[in-house]
Amino acid sequence: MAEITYRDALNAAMCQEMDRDDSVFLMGEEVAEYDGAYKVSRGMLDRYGDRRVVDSPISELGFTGLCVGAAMTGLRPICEFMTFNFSFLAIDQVINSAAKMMYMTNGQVPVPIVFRGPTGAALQLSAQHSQACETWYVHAPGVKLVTPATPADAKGLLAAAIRDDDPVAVMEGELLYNVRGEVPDEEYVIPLGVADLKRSGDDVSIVTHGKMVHVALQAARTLARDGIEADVLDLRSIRPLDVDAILETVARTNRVVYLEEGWPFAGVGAQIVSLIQDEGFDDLDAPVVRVTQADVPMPYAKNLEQLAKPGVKAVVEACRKVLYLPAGGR
Amino acid sequence: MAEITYRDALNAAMCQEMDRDDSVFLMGEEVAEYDGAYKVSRGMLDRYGDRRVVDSPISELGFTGLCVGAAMTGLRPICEFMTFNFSFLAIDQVINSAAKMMYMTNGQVPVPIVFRGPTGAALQLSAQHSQACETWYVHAPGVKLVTPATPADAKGLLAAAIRDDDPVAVMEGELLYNVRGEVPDEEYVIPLGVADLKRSGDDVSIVTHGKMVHVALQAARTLARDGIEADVLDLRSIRPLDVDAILETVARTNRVVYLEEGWPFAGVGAQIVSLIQDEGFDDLDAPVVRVTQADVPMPYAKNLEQLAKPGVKAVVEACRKVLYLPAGGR
Amino acid sequence: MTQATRETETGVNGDAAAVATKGGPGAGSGLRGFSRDDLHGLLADMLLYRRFEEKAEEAYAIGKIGGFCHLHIGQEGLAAGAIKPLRADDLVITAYREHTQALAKGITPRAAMAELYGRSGGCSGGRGGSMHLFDTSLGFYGGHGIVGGQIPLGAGLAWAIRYRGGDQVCVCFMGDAAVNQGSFLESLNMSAVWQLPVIYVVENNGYGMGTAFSRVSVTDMEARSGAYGIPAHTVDGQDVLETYRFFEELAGQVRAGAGPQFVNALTYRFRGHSMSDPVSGTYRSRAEVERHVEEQDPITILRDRMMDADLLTQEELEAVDAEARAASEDAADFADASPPPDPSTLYDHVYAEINEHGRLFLDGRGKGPAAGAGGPAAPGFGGGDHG
Amino acid sequence: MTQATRETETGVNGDAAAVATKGGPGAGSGLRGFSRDDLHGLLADMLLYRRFEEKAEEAYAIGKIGGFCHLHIGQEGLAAGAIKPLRADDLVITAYREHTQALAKGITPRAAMAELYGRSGGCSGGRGGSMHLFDTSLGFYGGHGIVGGQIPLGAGLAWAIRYRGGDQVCVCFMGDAAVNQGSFLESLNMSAVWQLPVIYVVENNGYGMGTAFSRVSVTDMEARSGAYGIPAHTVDGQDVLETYRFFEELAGQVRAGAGPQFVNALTYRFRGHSMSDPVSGTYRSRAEVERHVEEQDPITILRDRMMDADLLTQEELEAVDAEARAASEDAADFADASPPPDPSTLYDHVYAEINEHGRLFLDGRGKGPAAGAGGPAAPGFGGGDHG
Ligand SMILES: Cc1ncc(C[n+]2csc(CCOP(=O)(O)OP(=O)(O)O)c2C)c(N)n1
Ligand SMILES: Cc1ncc(C[n+]2csc(CCOP(=O)(O)OP(=O)(O)O)c2C)c(N)n1
Ligand SMILES: [Mg+2]
Ligand SMILES: [Mg+2]
Repeated sequence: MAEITYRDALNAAMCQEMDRDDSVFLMGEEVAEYDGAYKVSRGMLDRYGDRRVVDSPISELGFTGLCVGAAMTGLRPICEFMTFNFSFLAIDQVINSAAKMMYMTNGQVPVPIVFRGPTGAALQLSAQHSQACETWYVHAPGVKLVTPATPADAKGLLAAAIRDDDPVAVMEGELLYNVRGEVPDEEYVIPLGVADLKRSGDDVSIVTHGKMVHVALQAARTLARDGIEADVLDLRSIRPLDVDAILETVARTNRVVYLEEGWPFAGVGAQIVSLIQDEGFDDLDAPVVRVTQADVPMPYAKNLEQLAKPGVKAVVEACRKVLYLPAGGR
Repeated sequence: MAEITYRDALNAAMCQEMDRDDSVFLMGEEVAEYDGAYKVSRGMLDRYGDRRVVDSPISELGFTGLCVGAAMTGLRPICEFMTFNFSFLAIDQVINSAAKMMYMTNGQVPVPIVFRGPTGAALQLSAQHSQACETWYVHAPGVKLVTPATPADAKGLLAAAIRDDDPVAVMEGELLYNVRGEVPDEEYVIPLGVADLKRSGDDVSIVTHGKMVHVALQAARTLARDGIEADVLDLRSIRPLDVDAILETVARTNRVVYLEEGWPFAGVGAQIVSLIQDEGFDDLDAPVVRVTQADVPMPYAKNLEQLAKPGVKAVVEACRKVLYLPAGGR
Repeated sequence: MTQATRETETGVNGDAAAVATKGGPGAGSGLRGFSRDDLHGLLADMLLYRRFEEKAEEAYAIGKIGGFCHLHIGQEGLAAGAIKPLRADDLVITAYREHTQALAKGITPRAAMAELYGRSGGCSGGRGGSMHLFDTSLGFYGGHGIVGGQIPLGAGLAWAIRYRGGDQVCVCFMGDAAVNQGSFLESLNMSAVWQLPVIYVVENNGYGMGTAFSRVSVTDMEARSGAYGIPAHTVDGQDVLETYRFFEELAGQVRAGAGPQFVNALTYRFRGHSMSDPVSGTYRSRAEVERHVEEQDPITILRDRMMDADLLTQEELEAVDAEARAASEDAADFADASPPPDPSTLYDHVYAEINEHGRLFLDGRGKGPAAGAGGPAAPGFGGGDHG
Repeated sequence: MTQATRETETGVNGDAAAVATKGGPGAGSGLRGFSRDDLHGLLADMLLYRRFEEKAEEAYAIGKIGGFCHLHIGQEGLAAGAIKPLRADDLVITAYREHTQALAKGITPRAAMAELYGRSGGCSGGRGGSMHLFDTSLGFYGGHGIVGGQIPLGAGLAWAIRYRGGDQVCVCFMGDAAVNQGSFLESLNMSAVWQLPVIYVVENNGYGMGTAFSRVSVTDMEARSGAYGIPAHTVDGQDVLETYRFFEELAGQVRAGAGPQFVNALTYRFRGHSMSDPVSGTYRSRAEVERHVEEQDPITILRDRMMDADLLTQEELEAVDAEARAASEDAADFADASPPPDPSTLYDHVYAEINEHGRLFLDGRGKGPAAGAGGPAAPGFGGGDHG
């Protein structure tokens, strides 16, 4: 067990799977000679050669479709988007080819592909480069979505995604790449669909995913100073969704905040609220409160960007609200 | 006031606005010489000439971007997607250009464009041609979305959308084009953001939009035979959303079914449930029940397609459920 | 007819660059290189395609087939001529006007017709329909409905061939209108950069729905691939023999490493764009269609040549046609008798894996862990009666 | 310098088709046609661009500028040479490496620098940042961050010109890597079909981030537009005079109805792709960069020529440089003093209209009808302290 970065954990997962299985290859912009725009694939060209680590032209629709086509023959492409912001150009191939192929071929043509790259905002990248893309990838059935928050999860979930026979989107975070954590050296996978209680406390549940897990944990620490103990449930996987884990925390604390980086309208949180009201209605002592990005495109100016992003203070206030405590915790 | 089809009402709206304003033009595949794939633009080439009614190549990304560019100079393009299924190829221009432009230019560059065409399933068009696209257009702030259900609404809402200074998606229904209804002959617009109570009854609220309004009305008639009177609230506009009208019906019946044609995960209905639990929590006597397309790509086979689509029976059962009545209404 | 059973003389020059100017209607129209059996085989193939689609047309008219249905009638020379010379393990991918291409690659009339009927015996289990015929065990990769969507997928099939070190070839068909999709640029460019074993074939029937190619392009089709350094060829798709010879040679070159190729295959659609589009209309005159049916029918062209060369008698023709009709009838009977998909399979095959953890479907069915297969549809969705 | 003030002799042939072979480094490199004032003007322009960006570099290093910041240093000849000959009402649209193009089209150093600083005095109010400079009153249409995204927008600007019957020209810049986006095909094709008044200019600096063009294309840049029948031209972007003459002539032709044009403008980027990318690295050697800085600096090239022709003294050079530095300092001071955007404007300009009905924003703020402007942010969003 070594302490490594989230970036290196992703790298380790790709190498682990490429060592096991020659049908796995990595394609994307700058993934080979440049070692990846965010250096996630550092050293992989040297290790696997340009047959398996491939720089693509800036042709998102094309190389995504090419990877889907390759997957239709049983290869296991890892299709890297420099960021998911650019995958809008490719989304037709994600939805109309990858997501629907198995179904419309009656199971003949699985598409074992991984789409990965950072989602959501980094720092001051402005409107076109700061979008949390989860909703676009989960609304349609046929694609799975995982959102690792820690280095250990990054390695285990990406490895599982690569082995999975379905299209899996793995959404990372540019601001997570340097996060360090203990990661087992040995080969392992974390099954998709298993949420992880990153912290437990009986007073209130903060349910969240991806980068926001860290904000939730910080908020939980802040709340603890006022004697409020929060569950922090990291969904890790949005499709499949660990409904049992969600209902369990709801049943235990009766008060829920959903925290996500993306926009509110038809966001992941809307679905979670809908699920809880459907299956955990009687367990709720207060309406679920959602904390999301402000419903605006991401502004560039530092002060506006800070305002637009969901932060610790907002989470703390939301927790106090579902506890019917006055605003203004520390 | 004449009884005309939904198709002709859309045509009337476009003509009304093109007569008023030379900056309005129509572009899309087959809109001119062919009179539109679904004949919505019948006669418009003759009437306005090929400067203003323009057949495009099959280049969704390109002609959408071209229309957005034209709108950036103050023209008012009506950009027709033969169906919204094909707009996945263009969604980068919808989200990254149209939706964000005003914001990132600090209000300098409004984008007064209309995207229109049919959304959702017709009959046996299979997975790639049967998608309800609402979520993709409302998740990001910056675009408005209207979903007219009747000929009169079609004329008034499309006209309003064309006059609107923001990008507005107008989602129609292939199966609606032949629906007939009374439509005022004179010039009028229906403001965006005003829901319409298509039927009123105090026992249960069926909230819905677009094509599903007709399914809701039929379900309401079925329920009435058992003495159950349903409100049918047609949202008409998803962004802006008539929150007051939703809360009003919730407060009156205390029991709500959300019916939509699309998929459940992060669908419009999820957002409506989230809104109601947030602002109408205490008015609910039962959890809101959602009726949606089955969470599968649309199958071709007639029997499977019928199973996958949300239908009258499902709505009736959902209404009985929120009324805590036993299943099995007529 | 296989490559092995017939003489190898062809009308195509061995040099990929040199073939760029080859072909055009009428070129290489002789029977040379084809045995009597070869010719009878191609005639039988094309007649089967024609009768099969006529049967589909009939079935559509009486509501046995639904949705969109795009007939290939008039373009059969290209299905036979481009696909028959391929090896069984070569790969074919195409758009939604693909019935005859599916037959050419080996999907049985029964499996194809049952798919059109939306029955469980269909080659996509009835879930795909007319636009989504698939049998990957035969190297037939569909049947895609988004114009241009299959082009990068085709590049991906070719990528997979190269990745595995195979010597197959991928043939990727598209309509003339599809070359205006951005996916065309991106796919051709990548194919050139990586020298993929792929032949892009434009079935140039002159129209995308109601739009003549000349209204959406100022250049000729041949100009489109040079931007990526991919050789362009033109072939007369109504001449099945020329087409056959041409593709046999070209596939061999690509197999040997010639890199990606672009073929402008001239053809004509004898029916409307789909079942709802009249045969002639605002965009093309009745006279134009009639002239093509008269002069450019690939079946008539081959038949006449064979008769002229005393390689076909009227009786033989009638026999082979009767066989084609019988096979089409049989296909329709089979389709009719084939049960619709089991309703309990509604949720099958959305995902390949039955997930042990978490829930894959979020529409309230199955409150336990998601069952990927065989679970009954939620009662709430059993009542679909709208439309 | 305007068209009117200088002699009109140019190095560009009057016939659009004929210019397809024109240019290339070294062609038309004389001073002919430029008055002393013209030359001093171009030199001052380019020096301003250089000093402005050096200032931005400094400001980035100390955290005054955030996010992505792509410098144009080394490519200034193209900004001045392609934009300065345009009319004030001509339209320019480009990608994210656009600071100098914005200055060339008339955005003040103050408004540009304040935008980089994210301040309310910025030309996009501080909401856009380095990648999204806009001033449409000056005909500058941004500043776009999605590679290739501006190409169809540029076609749309040209469409609007034609629609209104204007005689302006739209110049649409892109990087060399952007020609591999499908939007390139679609936009060029439509521009050709509709004969739009647009000049597509590839700023061919040889690399898209770390990828040499030759690694993602088997053809030369000039090959890319012929597929759509659009004439291709090559110009040496490091030679501002050649570039100026060339664009002056070409814009005139397009204004007169010559239809869309494609220009391969050869240039070189002296800095890394963005601030986080080292100047040289795995994809290009230090020696390569140094050689270009030495031999291909557009400012040095013009300066030397002017000095050789006794049109510039060392003192004059220093004076004009001092002015450029002063303007850049002033811009930075202005930016520093400009207040950040008012937090209460967070929700402004998402929508153009303040809606009277319904709610536009669904994040729980304002339970009444949505206010499009000026409403305070929801308390829940005031605490953003993550990152
Ligand atoms: C992306 C997309 N846009 C539009 C359509 C609707 N559509 C289906 S076929 C077709 C015409 C295609 O013409 P062509 O490529 O020439 O093929 P053909 O039908 O002639 O075989 C159109 C516009 C579609 N299916 N996909
Ligand atoms: C669609 C898309 N894909 C990827 C990126 C990331 N990216 C930004 S700039 C760039 C390289 C572009 O190179 P080029 O077009 O040559 O322009 P240059 O930077 O050389 O000016 C890339 C890959 C992006 N912004 N948009
Ligand atoms: Mg065609
Ligand atoms: Mg470049």
